Amino acid sequence: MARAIVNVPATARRGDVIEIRTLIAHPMETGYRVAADGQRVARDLVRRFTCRYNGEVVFAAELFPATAANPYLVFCTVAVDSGTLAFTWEGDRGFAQTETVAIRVT
Amino acid sequence: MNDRIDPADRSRRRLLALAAGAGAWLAVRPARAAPDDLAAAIRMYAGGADVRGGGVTLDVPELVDNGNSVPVTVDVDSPMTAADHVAAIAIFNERNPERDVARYTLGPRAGRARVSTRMRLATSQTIVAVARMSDGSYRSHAVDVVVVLAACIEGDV
Amino acid sequence: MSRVAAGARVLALVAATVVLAASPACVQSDARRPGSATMSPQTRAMQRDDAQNPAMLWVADGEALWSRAAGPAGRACADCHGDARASMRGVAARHPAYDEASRRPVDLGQRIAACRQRHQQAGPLAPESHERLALEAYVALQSRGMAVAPPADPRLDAHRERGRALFHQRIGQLDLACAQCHDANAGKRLGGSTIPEAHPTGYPIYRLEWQSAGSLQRRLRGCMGGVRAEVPPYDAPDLVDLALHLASRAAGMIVDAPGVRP
Amino acid sequence: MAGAPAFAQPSVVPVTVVGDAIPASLTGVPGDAARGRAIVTSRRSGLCLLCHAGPFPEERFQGTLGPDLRGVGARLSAAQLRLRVVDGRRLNPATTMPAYHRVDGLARVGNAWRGKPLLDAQAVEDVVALLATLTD
Repeated sequence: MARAIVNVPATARRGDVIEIRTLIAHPMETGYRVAADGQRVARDLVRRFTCRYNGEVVFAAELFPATAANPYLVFCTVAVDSGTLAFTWEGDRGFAQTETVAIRVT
Repeated sequence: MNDRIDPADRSRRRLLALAAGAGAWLAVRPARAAPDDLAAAIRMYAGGADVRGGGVTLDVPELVDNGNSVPVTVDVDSPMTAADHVAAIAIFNERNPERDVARYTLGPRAGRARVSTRMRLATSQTIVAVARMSDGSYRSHAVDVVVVLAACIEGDV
Repeated sequence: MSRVAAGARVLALVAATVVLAASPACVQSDARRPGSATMSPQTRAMQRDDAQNPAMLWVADGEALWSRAAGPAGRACADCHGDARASMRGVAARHPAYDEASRRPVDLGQRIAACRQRHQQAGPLAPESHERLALEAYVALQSRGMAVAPPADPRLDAHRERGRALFHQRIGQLDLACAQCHDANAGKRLGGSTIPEAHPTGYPIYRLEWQSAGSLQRRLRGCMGGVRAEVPPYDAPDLVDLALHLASRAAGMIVDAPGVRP
Repeated sequence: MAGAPAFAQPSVVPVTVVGDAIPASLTGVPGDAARGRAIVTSRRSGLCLLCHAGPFPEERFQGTLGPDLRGVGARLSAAQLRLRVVDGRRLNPATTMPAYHRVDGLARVGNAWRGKPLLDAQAVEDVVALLATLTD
């Protein structure tokens, strides 16, 4: 049950810098952890995050094991046009999730 | 800024952390001369270019409750125009198993060169934020963080 | 207990909403401090701001599960209970509570699991399972800002008293009672950590140490293991009785679920 | 408590309490203060600094539940320290401090720990030796 919570202002004025906050459920298993049975727990990470604004990439991130579980990421973008912001998380074991949020720019 | 901890103290406390099962997520790599690793990782990221201080603010608590989730914010002074902007921000650490924490790609569309996330810290150590500017120059800011070890009187079962 | 007090409790049972906070033993107005008061500003901010609070991921799943039909009955929580924002308001503040069917006190997670089996005929929701924690977090959120209000149900009294005794019993190789740390030494430092007063106002919590949400039962078991005592299995009466005592200690304090703790 | 009879338990050494002290070494082997220091500062074995502060700069995070160990070697004799480590409850039944060398009178001890004292006899002697050096 992969979940994400994305906070984007529903409306903005053209040219405003808006703050986007994202949270996604993911263990960010480092690959360094040893389970109770002595076995190394296999690495399972979100590797890449991308934010597209009406299709154009406006922000991207590469994540490593030192990013905390349930990755939280806050960044900014300029409100240019009404449309959609699409957020994609991709990672190990075929992990891929996309959330889209509408924004109205006046 | 918090006081410096001497390296022997740090590696000892790292071992204690491992022994206590605090930060058990790392557990594998032995303590070593980590500051050199950190410098090398930053040199590689900057492709050998000079990395100067100033213009970057790494905001991270100097004393953290728990190393599993440490809030960090990197803020870079920049007009964020097409001609003059921050192209990328990276966060590095000194004493986790790997030097990288995250690498961000941004540009004038960001409007503001600020990124927040939460990171893991195996033990007390130095964190460095590096910004790559659109003119190919690099700036950085380092902060020392003290991690409170989980009190091991409480086990998890 | 005096006859007057006993009478008051029967009335309270009828009213079903009168809280123990009304009894003198629990009016401790109010030097009590919630766990969040001893956390770093960063961890407090993580709890206060839903956009930062990782437990909201569980809440989001709980909200989805609330209206998802489950089991052969094909029923969802919402089919009986409607909008949780109204029907579940205050429910977490009143748990643990007496369960007629099992004739025992149950905590909120157990109540949800039992409801799911009895009314939805769905498979069991195991303790600490993602679904149980998600639903518990979603229901607990509906009591946010309300006062902890343990039911004045005389059928709970013996259990609550047993919980109180367990709280004060020295256990384990370290020979420590809950009360020794969380009553007598709360606010002092155990290694680098400030000892909280053990008020369960925020459960289920997202614990940085766990990197996950977890229940009060998990937290209690952690402490028991820590003093090198026998650790009761999940849903054991000891854990629920302790939770009853903790709720009465915290009566009148404000529910801040889902909490974030180091 | 003077002249209290020796008490014997399978995995602990019988001790004789005299006044507020245990005058006799538990093992007859002198304690090693360096080993004692390792035990006191360990979060696994001694656990001491979870509750006590003391002159141990290598452990930054020290507790405040018990008295500061600084100067404890000047305040108390080795014999007095020995009883406080072995079983402080004989002096103060309400003390928070665990009995480090006692296995009876405990409730609900976990399987892995049952019948085992927190510290064996020689470890107690090592800790006493270390504490006795803390005279400043």
